[in-house]
Amino acid sequence: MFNKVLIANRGEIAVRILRACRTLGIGAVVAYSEADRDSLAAQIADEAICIGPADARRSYLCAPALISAAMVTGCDAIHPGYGFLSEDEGFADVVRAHDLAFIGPSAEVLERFASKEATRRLLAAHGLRTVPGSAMLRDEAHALAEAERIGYPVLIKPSGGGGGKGMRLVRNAQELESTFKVSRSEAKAAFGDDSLYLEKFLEENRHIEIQVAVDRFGNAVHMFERDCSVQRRHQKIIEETPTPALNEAQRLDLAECALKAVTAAGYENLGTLEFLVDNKGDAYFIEINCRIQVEHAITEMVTGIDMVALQIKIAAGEPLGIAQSDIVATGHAIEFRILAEDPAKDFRPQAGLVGAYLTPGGPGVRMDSHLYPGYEIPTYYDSLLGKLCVWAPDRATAIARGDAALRELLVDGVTTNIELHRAILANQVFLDGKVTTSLLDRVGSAPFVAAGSR
Amino acid sequence: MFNKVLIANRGEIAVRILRACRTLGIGAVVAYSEADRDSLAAQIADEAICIGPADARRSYLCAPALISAAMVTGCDAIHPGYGFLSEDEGFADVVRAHDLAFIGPSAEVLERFASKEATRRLLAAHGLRTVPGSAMLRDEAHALAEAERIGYPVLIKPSGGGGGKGMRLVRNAQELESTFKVSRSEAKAAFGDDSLYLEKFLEENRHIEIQVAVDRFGNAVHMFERDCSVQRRHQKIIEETPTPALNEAQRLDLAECALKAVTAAGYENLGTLEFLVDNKGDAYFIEINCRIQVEHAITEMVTGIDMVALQIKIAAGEPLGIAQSDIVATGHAIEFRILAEDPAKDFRPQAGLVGAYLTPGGPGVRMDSHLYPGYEIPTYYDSLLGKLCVWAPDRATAIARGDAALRELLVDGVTTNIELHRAILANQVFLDGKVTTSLLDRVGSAPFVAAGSR
Amino acid sequence: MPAREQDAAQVKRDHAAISSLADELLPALIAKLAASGLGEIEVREGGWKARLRKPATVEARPAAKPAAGAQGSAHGAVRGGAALARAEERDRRGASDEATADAEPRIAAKSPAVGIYNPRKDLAVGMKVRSGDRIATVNVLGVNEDVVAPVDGVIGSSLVEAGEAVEYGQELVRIELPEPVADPSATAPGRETAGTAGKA
Amino acid sequence: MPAREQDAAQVKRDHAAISSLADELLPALIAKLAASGLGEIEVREGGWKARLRKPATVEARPAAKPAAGAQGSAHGAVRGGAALARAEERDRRGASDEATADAEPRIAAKSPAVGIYNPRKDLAVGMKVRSGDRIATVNVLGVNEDVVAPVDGVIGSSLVEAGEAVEYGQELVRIELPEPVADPSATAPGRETAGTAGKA
Repeated sequence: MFNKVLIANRGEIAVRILRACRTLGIGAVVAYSEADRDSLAAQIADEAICIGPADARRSYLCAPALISAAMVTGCDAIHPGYGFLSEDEGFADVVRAHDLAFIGPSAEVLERFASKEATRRLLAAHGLRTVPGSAMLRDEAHALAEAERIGYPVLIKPSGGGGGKGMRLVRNAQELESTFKVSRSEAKAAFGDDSLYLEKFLEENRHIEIQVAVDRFGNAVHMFERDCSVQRRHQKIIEETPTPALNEAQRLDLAECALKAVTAAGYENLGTLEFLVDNKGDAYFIEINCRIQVEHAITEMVTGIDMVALQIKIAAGEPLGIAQSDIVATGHAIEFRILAEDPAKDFRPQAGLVGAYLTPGGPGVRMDSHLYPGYEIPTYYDSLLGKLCVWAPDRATAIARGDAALRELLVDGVTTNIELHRAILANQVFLDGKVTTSLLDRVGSAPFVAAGSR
Repeated sequence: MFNKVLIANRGEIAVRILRACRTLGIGAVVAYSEADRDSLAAQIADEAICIGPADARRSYLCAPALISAAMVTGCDAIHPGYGFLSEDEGFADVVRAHDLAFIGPSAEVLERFASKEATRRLLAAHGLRTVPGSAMLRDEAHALAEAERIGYPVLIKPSGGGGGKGMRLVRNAQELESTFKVSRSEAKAAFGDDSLYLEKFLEENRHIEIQVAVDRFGNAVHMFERDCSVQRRHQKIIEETPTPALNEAQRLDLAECALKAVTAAGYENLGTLEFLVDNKGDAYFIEINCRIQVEHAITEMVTGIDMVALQIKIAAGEPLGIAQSDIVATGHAIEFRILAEDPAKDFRPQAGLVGAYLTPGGPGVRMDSHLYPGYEIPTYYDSLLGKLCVWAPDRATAIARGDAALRELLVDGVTTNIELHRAILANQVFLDGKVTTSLLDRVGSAPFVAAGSR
Repeated sequence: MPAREQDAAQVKRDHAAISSLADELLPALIAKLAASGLGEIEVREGGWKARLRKPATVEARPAAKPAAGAQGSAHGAVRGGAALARAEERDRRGASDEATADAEPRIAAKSPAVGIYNPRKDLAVGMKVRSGDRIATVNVLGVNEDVVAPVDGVIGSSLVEAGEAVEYGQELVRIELPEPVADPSATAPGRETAGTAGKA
Repeated sequence: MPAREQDAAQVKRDHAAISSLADELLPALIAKLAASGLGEIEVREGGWKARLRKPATVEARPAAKPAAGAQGSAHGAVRGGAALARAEERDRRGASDEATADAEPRIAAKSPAVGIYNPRKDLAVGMKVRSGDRIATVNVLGVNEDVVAPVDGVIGSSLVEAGEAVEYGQELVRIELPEPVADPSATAPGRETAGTAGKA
């Protein structure tokens, strides 16, 4: 096991990794930018080190700063969290070159799964159904020809993007023509890579993902699925497990196929395979996330497995220590992403000084957050304030418990989406378990906001 | 199911009952004394009503005030929580006389189990081993004769007391003579009843209790045991489940015997049978608690059952809805009672204005509390500030997680026993699972306090 | 970590710190907050802190729930800290008074229990009462508990209707102090309750 | 529930409230806190609040962790609120200064990166430097990043040893401003570091 881990991230996940290290009895150093000097992780850590200015490119995205911080504090491993450098094979490689462990897949594994398009081909070869898509697009003419072959509507997707970033929907050739160049230059600016591909757009789909864990010895398990269909502009806002969209046989079949394919393709460490599931229950693989995910907590609630601790153990070269038959998912869990954004004003990100702050308690309630009263939310990073997760023996009780917990959650000083969550919970489509990924964008948030302010 | 419940209690349990009502979708009214006007329960409730002055005898112990409050707010049930009137058969009776439901056993059941001495005889008749004890003591001569028969050391116990209150240990006839009168007048003053009895004092015992639930239709289940051996002057401070003192067969045997006996004796609603277990693993029944207990949360963590919701359902006349075979205890849970008392100053109760207050999060962590920043702790009631509970797949991980959570828990402005908990967690006797009920009193808290301030 | 006892020297230092705080820091603090548009500013001098805070949106809300059965807004005291919320509660009550009463302390007969309010049949605005006079009862499960006038004075406006549910300590009937000057137009400031305004 | 925009009338009311707060309430508040032995008092006037708080036991602790590898005490900013904790941090730094520097702004060359500190071989207390002069480097994975003097001045005491690990933004070497008066005894207030005190 490691001696000491550098936590190369911020916000709630930095606190989460710190908790995992403490439970494992290993040291931890929180690396923070100047804007995060007063962050909860930096405050409660035994050790914390300032790695650079607020600008992430010079702090959380700066490999030399992070590696130097790990070395001067005597760390032997770096946990990258999610986002930032968590899936960067170059970073993983240079970490290893400095005799440090990267807590995640090896550089080779990250490289193999770095291109979405190549990953789709690789996993298709191992038996997963994929969304009909194009090769990398050479030019506009090629794009038009490929779109014709696949059939509209199609999504233009940057190869370097992730989490829905930079995607554009086009419904016909005219839209494709007017969008292609913009998409290319946006991709270049956002990801430093202007490669684009097309993917058939499955309307009324659900987003379902399978959690897997694979150790160095080839032991591999899945931890069932998460349904992340409640999205706004391809950003997840509510996740739940199990999915209400599939029956028991479909769920297990999807999980087993995903695990088999990804293991055969040589994956290692924690990973998540994302699928779009159509209204017939057919699942199309879309991408893999080679890191811990925001929504890992609901899987922890139903399985009882500390996934961050497991990830650290795998990276330290330990065997999984659990077999598939040991993993039982019990009950139903829902995560609500608490975001500093104003649903009434087009979800504009909000800043502010946190005033009164009080988290809910009671059975089956978990709040992972980096907030505290008096905390000033920096404007440099994302709008995630925390994750309220609830568990109950069944979905209806989980929803009731979630609503009760959301009512208790108090975050003064900054506008949040707490009331939007309550409105979604009260919506019949959600209660029926029939939310699709486009629902919020199609309906707009206005009805929910209006309902929420009742 | 009920329409609206009056919460006739305060502190963390009032908040807990409110959460259960919300999850069940039923209304709730928090009844509060003048001293609790700013309490969390009164603040976050949809409805709250002042029932009397700070003095509990004129508020939380005042049956007419509570019943009147229930009636004027349109409640159809009263939840008494723990302590106060929760096991008072007279209160249960008058509640029913006003066409309200008492959330707990019926007045008849409470009356049958009201006398500890009679309960011991009743359950002994149904097969439970009991601690050798006396009949009700007529006078000092009778006490001396009975003590001689049972064998010293003996405990003098008031029949009306509970939770260890008013008990005295005497090791020989001289001590008994010098203590008898005092005990009698203390019992009279504290419980309005000067009946005393003797019980053999089992040295180096463990305190283990069995949780049961029985509905009106005779359906009965147990929810395994809790080990409450970490005590100070007969007050529990740490509880855990499962007990490290018994093996699987012993645990199940005790739970099944307890359930069988108490069901045969006509018990109904939630209840807890308390046992002393000697170093041979033999369990002696000592008393039954006819109410929800402070430490119910750890049973909730291992079984996934919302016990307060279950209690409300049973009182509403619904069937249990779960069979014994549905109840599986998974993993290990520990509760730490966070108390406003100073371990370095003979555990003197502490008052104060809560300053910074921040609760831990992450997997398997639950904090039930009525604190908030700016809350002024009233001096009229008990010193319980909250309950930090942790769950993990195994005891060692639960201990590590508990320590990490205790480190994160921040309660400024009032002296607490948080560091004492950490010191106990680090103690080898606790790590070995060998704490007996007398350990803290015998060793004294000084070594723990000293260790805690390292 | 027992809190250290405050010794005499510490008290002296505290006093000195307070003086310097008042003279030097507070004016600057106030000027800064007025200019900044911020909600709260805090400055510090030798371990002391002074904080100035603007009203938050929660200001107007009651800290405690209204009586029996009414809906209140959540988190009142939790948002502001209990002591603060109590001050807000006082203000809120003050604001609902008639303008003429602003300078005077508010006096009211309060409920001795949770129950149903029943005023004396002859209770009327302007009626003279002595401290301890029974002016109403609260029915608690069939038992009438007396509502008494807390001071000598004149019955003012009723704050609840006959037959309404009231909670313990709830203000029921205002008691006006007798006017020092015998100006007839000033004797009964509260007129909204029907009844014969007897002359004090 | 969008925050309401502050209009001109509101600003005016705020200013009036502040004036009244300063004149009437704060002196009373201060007197009360000094007499009471309480940790914190807050009073309120027309929606504004003034709060006076005594030092808590956490006061002396640093808000942020010391550099690389050192143990800090938990919850600094969390206890006091971040803005407050920053003020405490500044005070803490100030308190470690020499008494002579109290009235002056503190100036230091800071670390441009996380790494190992290496001063220039010829760096010595009293050495004259110009803004932008390289006075040391921080070695980041083999790459030396320059530590430059932020102002024209004179090298003061070193705050870290050669070869020590430093974090981003850490103060490394104090820079004293040239004395306006040529009093030789006052040029180099920091003498604890070995080296030849060159004359400014």
